[in-house]
Amino acid sequence: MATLTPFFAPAGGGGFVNYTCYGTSNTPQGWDAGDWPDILLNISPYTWASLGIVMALSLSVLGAAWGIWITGSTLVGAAVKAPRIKSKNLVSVIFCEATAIFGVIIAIILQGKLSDISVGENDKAPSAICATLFYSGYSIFWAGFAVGATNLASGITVGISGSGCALADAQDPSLFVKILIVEIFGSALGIFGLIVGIIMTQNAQF
Amino acid sequence: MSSSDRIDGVFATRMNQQTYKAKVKGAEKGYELLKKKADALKARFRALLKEIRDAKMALAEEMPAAFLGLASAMYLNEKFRDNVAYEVKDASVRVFASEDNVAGVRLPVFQENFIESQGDRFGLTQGGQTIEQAKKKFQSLILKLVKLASLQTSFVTLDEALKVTNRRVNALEFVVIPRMTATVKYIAKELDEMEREEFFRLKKVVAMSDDGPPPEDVDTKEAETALPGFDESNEDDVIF
Amino acid sequence: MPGKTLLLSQRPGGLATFNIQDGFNEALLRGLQLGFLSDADYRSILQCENLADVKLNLQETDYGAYVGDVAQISPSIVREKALEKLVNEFNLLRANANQPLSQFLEFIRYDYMIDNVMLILKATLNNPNVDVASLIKQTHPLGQFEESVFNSICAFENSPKGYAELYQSVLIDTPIGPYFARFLQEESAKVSQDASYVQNLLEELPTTKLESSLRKLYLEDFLEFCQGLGGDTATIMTDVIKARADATAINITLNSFGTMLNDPNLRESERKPLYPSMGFLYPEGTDKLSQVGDEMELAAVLRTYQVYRGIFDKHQRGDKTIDDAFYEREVQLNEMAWEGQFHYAAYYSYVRLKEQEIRNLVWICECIVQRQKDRASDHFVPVFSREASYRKR
Amino acid sequence: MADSQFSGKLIGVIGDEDTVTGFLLAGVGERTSAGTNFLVVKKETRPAEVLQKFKELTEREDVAIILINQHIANLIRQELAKYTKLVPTVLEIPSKEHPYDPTKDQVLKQVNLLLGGE
Repeated sequence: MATLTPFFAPAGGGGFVNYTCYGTSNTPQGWDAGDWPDILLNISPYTWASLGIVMALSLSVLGAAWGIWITGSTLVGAAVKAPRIKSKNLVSVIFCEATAIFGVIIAIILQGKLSDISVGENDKAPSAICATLFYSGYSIFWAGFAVGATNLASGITVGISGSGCALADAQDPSLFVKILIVEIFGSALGIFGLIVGIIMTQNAQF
Repeated sequence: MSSSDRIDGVFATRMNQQTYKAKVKGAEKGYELLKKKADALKARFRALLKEIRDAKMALAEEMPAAFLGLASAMYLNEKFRDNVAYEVKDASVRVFASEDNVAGVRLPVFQENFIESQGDRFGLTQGGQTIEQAKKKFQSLILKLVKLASLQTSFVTLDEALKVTNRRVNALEFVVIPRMTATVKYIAKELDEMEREEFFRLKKVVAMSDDGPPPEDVDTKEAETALPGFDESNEDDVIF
Repeated sequence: MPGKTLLLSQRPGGLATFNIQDGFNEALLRGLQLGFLSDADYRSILQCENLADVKLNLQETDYGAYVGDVAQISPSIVREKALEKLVNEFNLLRANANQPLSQFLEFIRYDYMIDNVMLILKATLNNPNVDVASLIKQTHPLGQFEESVFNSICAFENSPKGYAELYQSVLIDTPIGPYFARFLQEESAKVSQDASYVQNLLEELPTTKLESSLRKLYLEDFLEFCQGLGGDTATIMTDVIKARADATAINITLNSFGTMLNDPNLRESERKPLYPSMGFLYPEGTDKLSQVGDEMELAAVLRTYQVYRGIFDKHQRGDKTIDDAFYEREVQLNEMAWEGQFHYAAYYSYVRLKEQEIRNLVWICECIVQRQKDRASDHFVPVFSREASYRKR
Repeated sequence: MADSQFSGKLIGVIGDEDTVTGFLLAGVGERTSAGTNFLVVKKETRPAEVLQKFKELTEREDVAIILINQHIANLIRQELAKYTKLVPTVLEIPSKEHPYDPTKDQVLKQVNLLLGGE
């Protein structure tokens, strides 16, 4: 097993100085199958954090878009015979849209945590700095994933129930509010992710 | 009764007098018979009218039921209508025409004949029983219609026969018999006239030839010749 | 014909993916569902004294645009106009459909195409100089081919050569051609298949047998297709198609009483082949049905099937004819399709339920025309009725 | 025309679709190479066709009764009035969409007149 070299050079640059040493098996340090977990250690926390932000946004938007697709196509179709539903059922589309907004919010929040190294430049041991960075990177990554995944699920849920809502409203207007409540609960799923995501990254700081 | 009513061109002879008397008798007999026939026809006609009215009314009640039965069948199996129309081959309902005789008038009578067909049942996969019911309803309708057809033909025939008979009766009563009676009277009158002229001529001849034969002889002779010409029917024309 | 099993991407999809292809179309269909006559509509139509009133009432419903410009309605005009509406709606759905929904919709049409081809065959076989134009008018508009196909079916010569041409060039090109092909293949297993044989087959075969065989092949194919689609479509369509097959089998048995088909010698050889080879009764139920000789025996066979026992009880008590009971069951099953979303069964249901509604309307109109409104309740089955017996429970 | 199995004369039908269907269902229809003994009159059927069929039926030897819907009879009323033969008998029947109205029936009117008048 190859010896681990501290990858982090505390002083400036933020470079991963020796990542090049994990190249191929014919490098001087050598490489074997047991070294795979080291890849994770050698991925920059910035990468993790950025990936988290990307996932939070893209999965949320995917969820929202999917939901709007489901709701929207139904809404358009149902409005052919029952035009009165068209403005009322925009609520369903807005609920889907909210999912994307959650993603945008969390992405901005997470993005705010991302900056050049600022934590205790000289008053902390490099290992402590290293731990903080690891913590931040992973928490932002998983917070982003949590928010993205919940919002994806929420978006699809709101989309499906919104689609049902449009059809039900077309048949019987009194059903609209009842199904809207279902949609609100579906939308709440995304908020759970949002809240937990914020809490998860509360202490993250680069 | 004016003399123009009599038959023209009849010579007042004793022979004609006999002939026309017989003719009047015959006409009267014929009148009686025709009158009887007309009455018989009329009775039958009235019965027929009632029957037609009843049949029509029954038809009016039965047609909607039959059509509703058909509608039921259509409700259960829409396709069967086309099948019915296109699968027709041989008629299983036939009609025989026979004749009925009322007072010498022959009336056509139709008699239906149902042949039990062995073909496929309509609506095997759907609605078969209802279609069968509709079929029954229409068949009973056909019974009624065939009867009605007989009645209607009879109606037309009888109507015609009755009109002809009535015309004949009336002709006999108001034209033929009066004219013949008038002719008979005319002949009697003419014959009387001729008798008197003969008598008068005879008297003149007797008076001129010698101072005349006894008048009682002539009286008896006149009575002898005149008497056969007299009838109880024309006593008002007796001349003295 | 579609393959036996469909790729995942060819299936209609589930909750999350159905709408990608069919969301708009399904919503259109659900919108059209609004057009079904309500209980209140039926009540007001039933109160009419004449057809002019019926027309006024219909003008306030979804049929308004169709009966509005008709001066004087009659039951047949009501039927014609209502069918026209159904066909327009169906064509709207069909025009907006992608695969595999479009194939599903085509399958719905095949049913009527079989009717039409059978009608034309019957008409031309019995009556060589038939009037083509009037014949085409009688065909069901949902099962319409292009007119040229109709013309060539009617125009073929009444000779062996003509029949061969009819089969080879016309019938084989219609969407239901494969059913003809398969039927002829099955029938010609004994004799070599040449042109004159096709003619003999078409001429001598009782058209009922041809029709029931085609229908059987069609339903099997349709069922297979629906099961390939998977999901709710498969679940509901299986129930509906099987129930239809059962109804056919029971009806054939019941209606054969009193005909030649019930002859003990012919039951196995003539009657049994008419039964569809599917359904809840198939195979042991249809085996038993094929032995049945009268209503008592039929009742004994159906006693073991709860649903059909109920239906047959109604028939025996004289509450309803068996056909009415089956219609009611069909409506009930078809309404189930509307309880769920994201499947195709509702399209089939829509057509079937609309047909039922048309029948209802025509029947009520007939009763009004014949001034026998008290008989109106004999038949009709309101669709999506809140007062339906199966909903009240 | 005379078939030993099916003896007797035919009933001809000229009427709308439902009337004809009903009577055909009951079994009055016959189709031979010479033609049929029925005619379905639709909206687009011309009176000339009705008339032609009517003449054809009245000239046939094997037809005893001709049933014709009242509203269709009205189309060829003039010709119908000229028709004086006894057999085949022409019988006007009500149709489904034109229900029977006793007050409009010519024969019944006459009947009532004769019955009431005497």
